[in-house]
Amino acid sequence: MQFKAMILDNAEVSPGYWRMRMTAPPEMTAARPGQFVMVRVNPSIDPLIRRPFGVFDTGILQPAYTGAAPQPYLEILYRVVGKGTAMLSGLHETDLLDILGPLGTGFDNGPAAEEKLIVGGGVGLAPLYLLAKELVNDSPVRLFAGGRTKDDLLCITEFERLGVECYTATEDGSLGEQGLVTKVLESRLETTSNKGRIFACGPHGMLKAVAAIGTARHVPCQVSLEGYMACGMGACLGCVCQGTGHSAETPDYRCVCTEGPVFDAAQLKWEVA
Amino acid sequence: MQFKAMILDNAEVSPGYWRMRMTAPPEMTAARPGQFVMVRVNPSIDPLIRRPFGVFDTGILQPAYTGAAPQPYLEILYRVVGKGTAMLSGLHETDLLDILGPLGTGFDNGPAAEEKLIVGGGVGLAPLYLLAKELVNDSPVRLFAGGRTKDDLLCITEFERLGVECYTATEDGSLGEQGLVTKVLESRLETTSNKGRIFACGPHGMLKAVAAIGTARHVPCQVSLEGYMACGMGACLGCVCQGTGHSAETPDYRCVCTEGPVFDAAQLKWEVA
Amino acid sequence: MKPDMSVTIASLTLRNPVMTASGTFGYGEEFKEYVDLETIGAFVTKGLSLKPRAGNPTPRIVETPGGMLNAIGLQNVGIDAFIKKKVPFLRSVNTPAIANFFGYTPEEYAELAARLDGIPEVAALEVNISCPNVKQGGIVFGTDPAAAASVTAACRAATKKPLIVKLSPNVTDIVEMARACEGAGADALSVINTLTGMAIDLERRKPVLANITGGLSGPAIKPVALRMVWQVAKAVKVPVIGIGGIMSATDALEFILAGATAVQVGTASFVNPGAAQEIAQGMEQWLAERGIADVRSLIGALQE
Amino acid sequence: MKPDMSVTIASLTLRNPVMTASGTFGYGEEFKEYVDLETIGAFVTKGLSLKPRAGNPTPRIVETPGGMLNAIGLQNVGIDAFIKKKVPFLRSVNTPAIANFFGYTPEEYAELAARLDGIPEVAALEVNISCPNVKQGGIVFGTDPAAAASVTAACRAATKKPLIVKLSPNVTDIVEMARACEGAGADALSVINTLTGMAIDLERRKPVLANITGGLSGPAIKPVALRMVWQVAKAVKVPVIGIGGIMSATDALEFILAGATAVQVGTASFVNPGAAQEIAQGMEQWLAERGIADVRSLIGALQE
Ligand SMILES: Cc1cc2nc3c(=O)[nH]c(=O)nc-3n(C[C@H](O)[C@H](O)[C@H](O)COP(=O)(O)OP(=O)(O)OC[C@H]3O[C@@H](n4cnc5c(N)ncnc54)[C@H](O)[C@@H]3O)c2cc1C
Ligand SMILES: Cc1cc2nc3c(=O)[nH]c(=O)nc-3n(C[C@H](O)[C@H](O)[C@H](O)COP(=O)(O)OP(=O)(O)OC[C@H]3O[C@@H](n4cnc5c(N)ncnc54)[C@H](O)[C@@H]3O)c2cc1C
Ligand SMILES: Cc1cc2nc3c(=O)[nH]c(=O)nc-3n(C[C@H](O)[C@H](O)[C@H](O)COP(=O)(O)O)c2cc1C
Ligand SMILES: Cc1cc2nc3c(=O)[nH]c(=O)nc-3n(C[C@H](O)[C@H](O)[C@H](O)COP(=O)(O)O)c2cc1C
Ligand code: FES
Ligand code: FES
Repeated sequence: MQFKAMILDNAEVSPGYWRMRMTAPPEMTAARPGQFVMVRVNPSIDPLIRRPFGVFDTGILQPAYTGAAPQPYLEILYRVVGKGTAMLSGLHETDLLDILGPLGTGFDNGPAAEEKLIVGGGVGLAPLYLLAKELVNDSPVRLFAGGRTKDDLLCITEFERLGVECYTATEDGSLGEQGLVTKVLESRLETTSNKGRIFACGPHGMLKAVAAIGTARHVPCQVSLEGYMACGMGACLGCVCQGTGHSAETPDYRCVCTEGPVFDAAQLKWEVA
Repeated sequence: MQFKAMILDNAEVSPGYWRMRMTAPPEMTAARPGQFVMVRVNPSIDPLIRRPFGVFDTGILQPAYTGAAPQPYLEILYRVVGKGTAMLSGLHETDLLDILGPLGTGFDNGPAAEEKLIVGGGVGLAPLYLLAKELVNDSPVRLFAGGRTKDDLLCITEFERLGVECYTATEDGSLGEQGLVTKVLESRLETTSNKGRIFACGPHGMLKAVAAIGTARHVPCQVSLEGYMACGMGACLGCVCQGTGHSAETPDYRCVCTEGPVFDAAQLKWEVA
Repeated sequence: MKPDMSVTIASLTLRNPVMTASGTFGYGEEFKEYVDLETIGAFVTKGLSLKPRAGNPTPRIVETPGGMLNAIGLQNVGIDAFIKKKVPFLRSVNTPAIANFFGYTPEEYAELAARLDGIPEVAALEVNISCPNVKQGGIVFGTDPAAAASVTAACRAATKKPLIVKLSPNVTDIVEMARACEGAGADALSVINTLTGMAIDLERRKPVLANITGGLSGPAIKPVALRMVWQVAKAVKVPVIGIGGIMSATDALEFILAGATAVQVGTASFVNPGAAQEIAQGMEQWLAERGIADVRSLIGALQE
Repeated sequence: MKPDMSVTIASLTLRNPVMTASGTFGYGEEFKEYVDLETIGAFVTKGLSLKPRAGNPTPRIVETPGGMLNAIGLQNVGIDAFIKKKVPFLRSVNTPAIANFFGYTPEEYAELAARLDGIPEVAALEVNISCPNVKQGGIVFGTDPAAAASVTAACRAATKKPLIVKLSPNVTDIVEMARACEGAGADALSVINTLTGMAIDLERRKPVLANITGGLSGPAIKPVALRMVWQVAKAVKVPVIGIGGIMSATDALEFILAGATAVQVGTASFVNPGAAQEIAQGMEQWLAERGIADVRSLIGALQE
């Protein structure tokens, strides 16, 4: 689906991290957790290529007292890392954006009443909030949020409000456990004798470590990957990652945009960077 | 001079024509009528090249009662014709622009108490307002404003407030005389037996006709030219026009940006388009 | 009055001059939500090879000022899977599908041409000659007139379908390349493929693309493409298909004025997936507004 | 710690690697309000010819996506007026001035080189070979290795000053051109001049530029320039000066990593007249922040 979204709100939620709410067609509220949108930052040719962002949240605004119609909305949570995200952060209420989505596959929630372990690194939390919102309906959910410093731990309050139990870790020890969040995840798995199902999004190194934990402990594990995307619909072949069986002779490239971004960690080749 | 200007006001004054006021350093108020500025429409590479605009007005805002410091300002009057001007028209109060100027030569006012004949076609009026403001101090000033329709006659009220006597002509007869403004100019010169001094800015065809009138009637005539400008400072040689003596063997190209944009009409070669 | 938008490339008549460019529109099906294929003239498949190809390691794409570099490495499903998995879709669409393909020897090219010739759903063949010739020390077919002619001739002998040769812009003299391919039997020429470029990640001190260099496409290359189309169209008799940075109906019409009979829309489909359809409709509207009855009257109508 | 930013081009030592590109900085004086010339490494004059040249009719310039086309037609004051009117300014500045020049026969090139050799204020010579050879049916010197070598050799014989040859990117094999010029005695190579392109005014059905085609410059060409600098720097021993779309210190440093010893800033000076100075200062700051002592350690430091 392609649509013009009007920005309703665009605010810095932590230094360098922004949360943007915009109008969306009703279909957007059916987006699966893990899906993403491709945003055309502005109508000029700079930047030219769309930028992909996970669906952070969707919903329907019910304006009280005003009599206005209910307004479906889409939210993204983004980090300013370069030109496109810097321009996004400069946009105001009522500005328009051109959006494609929801795109890609979503997470597979797994059975009810199972312990759900959500692992997010920095802005990797973005697609995990909508997931948590769904999972809390039928399962106990735990969030393992990691970052370099406390500024990289985002929207913990929002997760807590859902009833998610939150564990935090920072590399500099400025919030939560000092060290990597994977350590915290492992100690939880230790306590529960490897119960549950892992859902992870974050830097590649973190995903690799999480996938290794999943394999070692036989815990089913899904990861949401990134890839450099030009089209978001399986046409440019820019975003591919390697499946388990990949080799030069027997290529097994997967499109992150259409076969992912969510993959079963066991089906990916993790040796590569 | 290069400076960052903050937009104070940006409003459509007639369909497709906009007037923008922005902050400027105090030096800007010394700009000569006829000089221009090069505007970087935005910091991206689209559009890449600066856009030239005449100085419409300058002044100093004296905030009443607030105790704020006096604020020098610059005004431009522009027509939306393409990408750059469309983007300009989308800018808001408090947005910033990168400006070079004042650039180029200004008009030569001529002696006091002489009849001044200002001829403007459409947005060609832009650099003539500041001129009229100066000229009314010591001379009787008449404005001959032409356009295709009444929408192309700009800021006539402003000129009248200066005490300028305004003559208007439109090709479709929707305001003032029907036909070309040069006809109105000629009948004035007829009445006064070719007294005065002409200052003109507008489409090339109009300038050519005005220059011919000046030559035929021995009335001194200055014109403000356009040229495709990349640098505005005599370096790219993109903006040149041909001087009277120009030929392939004896080139006589003049830089519109540094030797103009105001030229004595008698020193230009008018045969070319 | 509805303008007549149809144009002819050899024996192929298109309802309008707008095609999608190889490698930017998948195998046609990927964009069906955004483009009604029956609103465009034709679509071109991702480049096909005899064997499936893995393509290059990632990163394969990076944005550059006003454009993008790609080094996909011609990843494709191979001719067998194409026939099995993609051709059924082509059959379902009432729009000509053009198969883009490449090889590493003239023989490979000929074999592919022969196999594609046998597929009724393939309306025409587009030969990508921007590939290294493995038999001749890797020199790219598309930068040597004799090599380009030999590939063209080999394909010509193997197919009766319209044969389009797609030229590389990375040459001193595009006209010489065009004439060589025309002389060897090309029915039409696609001008241009991507310009070779490079991007560097300063902090990591590494090329951004795993392949080091890649092909530059998008609006940035439009002036070069327009110039080459103009040069080639003046020099050859066969129709020219204009490609390079076309983002709008205006861009497309400029290529037509420069001498192109049809155009291909590439990178624009990434920026705006409905681009090809919007361009086709925009062109028709532009003609209608000006009372121009026939798009063919604009081909090469540039007044110099 | 202040990084050492100096680099050497033949016998010429520059305080830093940033020069301005020919045709985009006048004769140096035009930008004095915006650039303190003593903050940059060198500046290059507008291309000079024996006789003054009128240049092309207008329009001579048009913006394109991420770039611009120019067809100034090498308008310049000629060598005599240069000596009389421009050289006095060069004398007043403590920054090397490099004279860019061109001719229409190797003999004309040699004569100009000899005259420039006699001007003490000219620190080095940059030969623009992107000109038609009037003696050989207008084939451009810069697209034929033998012609390029002959011009280079003719200039070499006429001057002892550092001789820089500026290469055209409109070739199949830039390395072949670079080797030809190096072999004929060039002390350094400037890479690249503009790519030939074209723009069309759809409504008027005419080329925008009076000259029909023009040279494409600006950010749009950066990926092509970077690729060519990388190719040339690996193939030759003489220093390479990187040119093409440099807008920022980051861009400039990317060219250095690709193998350039110095860079030239062209179109950027139009967009931002202080660009050259800001780029020189930005590069120094970048090195300082990373504790890199010497810019020369970055030349060709790309890890492939
Ligand atoms: C499926 C997916 C979901 C994502 N979700 C989020 C999210 O919810 N929040 C968030 O902050 N970030 C997310 N990202 C990353 C985000 O897309 C990039 O940070 C953003 O595109 C950077 O744009 P820029 O112009 O600011 O940076 P640039 O200066 O253009 O580049 C900086 C870096 O960003 C990455 N990048 C740039 N363009 C793209 C592109 N088209 N595709 C992929 N990566 C690119 C590259 O690694 C590049 O080196 C996601 C990426 C993917 C692939
Ligand atoms: C000295 C001078 C003073 C001017 N003063 C005014 C003024 O006060 N008000 C006003 O409305 N217009 C003025 N113009 C014209 C104005 O510069 C153009 O209308 C504007 O640049 C168009 O930009 P665009 O991006 O909207 O149009 P584009 O879509 O880029 O182009 C439309 C047309 O505008 C002209 N143009 C575009 N860029 C330039 C450029 N860099 N230099 C010159 N012409 C260009 C070309 O003719 C082009 O065909 C002046 C021009 C000059 C040379
Ligand atoms: C991601 C990508 C993949 C491409 N793959 C092919 C291909 O397989 N075969 C081919 O002939 N051209 C290929 N091209 C080149 C395009 O078909 C087209 O010639 C080029 O992109 C210029 O057009 P544009 O500027 O409109 O994109 C590819 C281009 C891109 C961007
Ligand atoms: C308006 C203009 C005039 C130029 N004139 C010359 C010239 O006289 N001699 C020359 O060798 N190069 C000339 N060039 C080319 C530039 O020096 C430079 O090689 C080219 O613009 C690429 O760099 P850029 O992208 O930074 O502009 C000119 C470029 C422009 C834009
Ligand atoms: S982003 Fe184009 S194929 Fe995935
Ligand atoms: S605008 Fe560059 S010389 Fe006049």
